[in-house]
Amino acid sequence: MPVYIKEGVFEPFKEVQQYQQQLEADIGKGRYGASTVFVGSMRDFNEEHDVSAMTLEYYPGMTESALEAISNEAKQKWPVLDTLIVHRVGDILPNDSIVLVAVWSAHRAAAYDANRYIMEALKSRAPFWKKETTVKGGKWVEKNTLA
Amino acid sequence: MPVYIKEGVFEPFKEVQQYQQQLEADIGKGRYGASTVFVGSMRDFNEEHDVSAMTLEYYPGMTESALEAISNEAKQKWPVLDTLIVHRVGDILPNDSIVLVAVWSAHRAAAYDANRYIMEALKSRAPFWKKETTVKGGKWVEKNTLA
Amino acid sequence: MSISVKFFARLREELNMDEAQLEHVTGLTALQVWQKITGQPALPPKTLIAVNQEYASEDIVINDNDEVAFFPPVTGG
Amino acid sequence: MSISVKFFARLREELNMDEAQLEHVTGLTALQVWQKITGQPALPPKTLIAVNQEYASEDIVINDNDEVAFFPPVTGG
Repeated sequence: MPVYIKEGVFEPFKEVQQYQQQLEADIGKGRYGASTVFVGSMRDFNEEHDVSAMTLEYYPGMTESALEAISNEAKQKWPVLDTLIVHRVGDILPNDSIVLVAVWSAHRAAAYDANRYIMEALKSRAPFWKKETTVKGGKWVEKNTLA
Repeated sequence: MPVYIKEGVFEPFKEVQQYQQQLEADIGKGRYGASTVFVGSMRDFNEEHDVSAMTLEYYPGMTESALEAISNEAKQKWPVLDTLIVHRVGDILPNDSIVLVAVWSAHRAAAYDANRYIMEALKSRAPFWKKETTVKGGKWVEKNTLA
Repeated sequence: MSISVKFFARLREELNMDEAQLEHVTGLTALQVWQKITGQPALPPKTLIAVNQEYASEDIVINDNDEVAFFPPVTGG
Repeated sequence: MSISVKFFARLREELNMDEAQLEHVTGLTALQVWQKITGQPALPPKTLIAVNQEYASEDIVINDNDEVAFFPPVTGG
């Protein structure tokens, strides 16, 4: 159930593929039947202003433990074999991946439900803060998108 | 909204990554904020018997158009930028990927909902048939898993 | 008048037939096509029918050059 | 008695302070820690509080060596 905070650009689907190879080596092949991946990435538009870049601040220590707690909650609520969370921090450009959530399960309903649960919990509880750079200067994002 | 039927092994996350590069080249970077991927793969156990292999039969022509129709339905129901469906046919071994559904959208709710809609519709309507190879011989799967 | 008939999966194996042509018939329903080709009065329970690659019911009337397919419940994904 | 106090994001910028130490105080609530450090009577609306990296309310009593953090609503993901 690892959680990674990354300062630099990451390739979400490469991360998933590499992690999954390790997972198969650890638990054996053919153990899961369903995996879900969510990737949130930076768009180049948000509300009224064009956003040219973004900075993501976090709370070292608390952010990781919040994400670990969320992963464990998902594992208690659904029959999940494993999860992976990667979240970017620092300076981010449009089209960069910001967050990756992956879930492996024997069944697809659990894989979908747990993935979405983790994302919603992350959005509402994990200490990250976005500051957008627009033509008008820096602007803290005040409210998270509900969906 | 492409649909691919594949006879041989495929790497789902490599497929997604390659397709996404093409998508970004076509529609421009920073256009989507959320992508979801579902991968269904073969487990080495199913109900009572150990399954050592599987054969997936399909209806050339109808299968593709059923999947295209399902993709279009998802695009009409949710603000989806693009979708990708890959489904394996022929001889399949445990741990092989069977199906990949990817959805790109500006918003995460649409990306989750549309992905799940496509998978449920595929399971109930797309003409594919599984025959499992167990120690007792070949056995057609009679009923699809609900989840 | 020629109708192309296809069978898939368990039905294909049980009938030992994957494709058949029905000639010189007109106004048949899908069920009647099944009866003529297989000699069986009824479709096995839960059998699905597609006409020209779209789902249809057993009372649909088949036209010249139509493709009719019979198959068990689908189990992909 | 020493309390470590942290500020993040917009609060960090507005207060021009990312970290502070509060010495020789005892029995303070999180709100009183905020008042002592910032000189402001109330927390800005929607401000979140974490004590030892877990969410807490403003009336929680702070102990020796605790880490208290104040920050705006989170906006990750």
